[in-house]
Amino acid sequence: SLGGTHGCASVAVGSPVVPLGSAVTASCTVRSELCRGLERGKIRIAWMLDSEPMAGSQQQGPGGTEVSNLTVPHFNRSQARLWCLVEWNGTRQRVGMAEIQAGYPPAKPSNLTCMLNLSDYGLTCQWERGADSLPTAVALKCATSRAQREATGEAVTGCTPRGGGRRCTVPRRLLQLYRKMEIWVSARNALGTAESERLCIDPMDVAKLDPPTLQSIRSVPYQTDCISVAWEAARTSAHMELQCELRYRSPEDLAWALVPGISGQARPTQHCGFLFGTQYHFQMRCRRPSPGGYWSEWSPGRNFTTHE
Amino acid sequence: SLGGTHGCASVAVGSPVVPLGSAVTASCTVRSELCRGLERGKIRIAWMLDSEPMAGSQQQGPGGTEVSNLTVPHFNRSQARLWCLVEWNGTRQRVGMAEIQAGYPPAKPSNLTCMLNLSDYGLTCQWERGADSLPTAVALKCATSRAQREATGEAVTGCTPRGGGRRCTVPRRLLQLYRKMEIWVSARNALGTAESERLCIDPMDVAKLDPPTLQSIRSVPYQTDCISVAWEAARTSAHMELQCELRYRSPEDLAWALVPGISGQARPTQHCGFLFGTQYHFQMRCRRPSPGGYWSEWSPGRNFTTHE
Amino acid sequence: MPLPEFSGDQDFQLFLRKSLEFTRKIKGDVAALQRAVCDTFQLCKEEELLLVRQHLGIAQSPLEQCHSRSFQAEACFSRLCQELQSYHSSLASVRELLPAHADLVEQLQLDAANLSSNIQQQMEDLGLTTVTYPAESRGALPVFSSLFHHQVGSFFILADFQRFLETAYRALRHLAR
Repeated sequence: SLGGTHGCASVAVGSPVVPLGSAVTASCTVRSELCRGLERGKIRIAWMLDSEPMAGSQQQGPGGTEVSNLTVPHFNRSQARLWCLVEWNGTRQRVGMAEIQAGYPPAKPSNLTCMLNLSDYGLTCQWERGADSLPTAVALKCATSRAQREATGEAVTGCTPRGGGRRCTVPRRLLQLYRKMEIWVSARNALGTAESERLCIDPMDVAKLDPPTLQSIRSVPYQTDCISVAWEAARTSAHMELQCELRYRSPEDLAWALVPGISGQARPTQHCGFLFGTQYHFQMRCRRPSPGGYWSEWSPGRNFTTHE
Repeated sequence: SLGGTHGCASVAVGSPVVPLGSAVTASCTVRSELCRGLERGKIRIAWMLDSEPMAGSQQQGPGGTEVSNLTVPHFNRSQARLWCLVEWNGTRQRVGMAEIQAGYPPAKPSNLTCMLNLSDYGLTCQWERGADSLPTAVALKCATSRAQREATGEAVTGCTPRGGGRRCTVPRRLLQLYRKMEIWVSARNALGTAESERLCIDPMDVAKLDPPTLQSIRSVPYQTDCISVAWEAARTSAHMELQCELRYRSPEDLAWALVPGISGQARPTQHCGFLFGTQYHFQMRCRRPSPGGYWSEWSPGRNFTTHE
Repeated sequence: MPLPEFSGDQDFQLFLRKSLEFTRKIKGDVAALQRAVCDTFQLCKEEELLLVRQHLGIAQSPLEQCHSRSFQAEACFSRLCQELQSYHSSLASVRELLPAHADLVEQLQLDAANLSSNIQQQMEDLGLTTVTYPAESRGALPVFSSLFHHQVGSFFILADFQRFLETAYRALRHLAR
């Protein structure tokens, strides 16, 4: 290859990526017999950090080479080039170079939350993370619980956010529905890896439901201050256990009155305490009964005026 | 395989795709020894066209089979299923089926026009076509002239419109620039093929040029009613033979005055007949001199006021 | 129907409630595909296709281990796991037939596989041993000699799957408190 494996000179660094502010050591080895025009014994090696001259030590190395060592005590640039130069015909020749980056191990991702979309059963997760000081590979990891993984050898799956983003979607085929899965975010760069807290959730428990529909609202015979509300869950949650709540108010009310804890699928619910001859506006929403469930949007509203 | 090659019964039709309104003939062959539970000699075959009962003839066929023939004199549904049924345990069993489609050979594509895009040298063609009565494969065909094709064996290339559309783009690598190519559209369905008229064009002749730019406009010394316009062709057509035209008008004029036939690349052009102390608005456009060339858009305008 | 001793276990009851809901979901999706087969191929009534079914040799496993009289948890659960796996593969021929519903069929296959491994996992958690039964003919993907037979075969895969789910649902509901 051009200049042989090592060539006329080569620069070696302890590590191309270092923690910001830490020391960087480098050595430049010049093999005069491989650099036409360089007279052995008269080689003076110099260093530059980007365009800043640096002073290194110089001594003879093995096999007639000249070696210069350099230490930068506190390397505090995010990125720099370390140049090795030699004097030649009255000029300074750049004969070797090493790129050095500095930064921090990735920050621990936090506030991981996930939501299952019922139209395609993809699980979309998002999280927070500090800025990257170095090129960082981020991935959401998703697996059935550790014990099962070891027993069945199921692979860890997940998804990768685009452009180092903070959200991505695990497709249905990589999910295990109705069973606890471990979900976490991993961020890795040259200086280390950081993992978020692990969520242990059944994807179905974090489904975002579509709103129910209010079918009809009627007065209850002989109980003039009561009304009966007929409602229906959305088709996408027709098979699910639900926990729903109703809210209503008349135009004069500032706040909504809330009727929590309506469960089951579509049995009409009865509520009392309504004023006579008053128009009320009703809405309903549902969610999964499990902890961490997301409320659906409120259903389209329905008006009903109680009897005089 | 399941059910043997022919199975208990099979329906054969003259052709699965027929011209609309033409006759359809079909036969249903029942092999009682292959249909467990069917008693030979007591087989009554019936027909249904989708859900409409049809009457067929029935006779013994070769090898102990029962055969029923059916003719639908005028088949005028775009698509239908022909069902063969037999009586069994007091029920009518569907034992065979054939799907039949009817329509017309494809309409001849017309009004084929093509334009070469100078940013990627793709040739975009569009055409008109009647509605499809049957699944129709449409493709733009593009080839050097027939003689060359036969001599050099060059393949016919082209492109396929998405979703049976009416335009597509032939990529640069399939084009022969600065040479006549034959371009036509072919539409094929089960009942035939129709081809458009053939265009015989050099793709470069239908290039859509980028507009020129008006560099500067000056009065001509000692010819006070004349002006000199310095202009430049767009970079993408800097190497091309061009035919350009200039238009100008003053705010009072309703119509534009047009100066056709400006050729060459960028020599300033001189025009006379301008009024004194009047502001004129100038624009220029260019095209390929060959027939069928497309005018570029008008250049950004430039104002100039003649001397008092 | 005798109840196994673990039926009072809280985790087991949660597993049953989740599995009942999952089965309801799968039943709904199978019904949607049955409507699609009816609309698309005019194959809607089982009684019109019994002769061809018999001719195609499509067998359905009776699931006697899950019926009330002879209910036996380990045997029933093992059977459910195995049948769900075989429906997971035989649904592939339904997918070929209904390209417009490929996503729904793929979801159904994933759900069948998930429910099967959920049951499998629950059996392991309870320390039950899995009983393996000779693979049904439906295990391998059937090869149909004609488009009509392919359509009828798919019709019966869905009809049998719906019946299977009905039996599974009843068995799970019996165990759920």
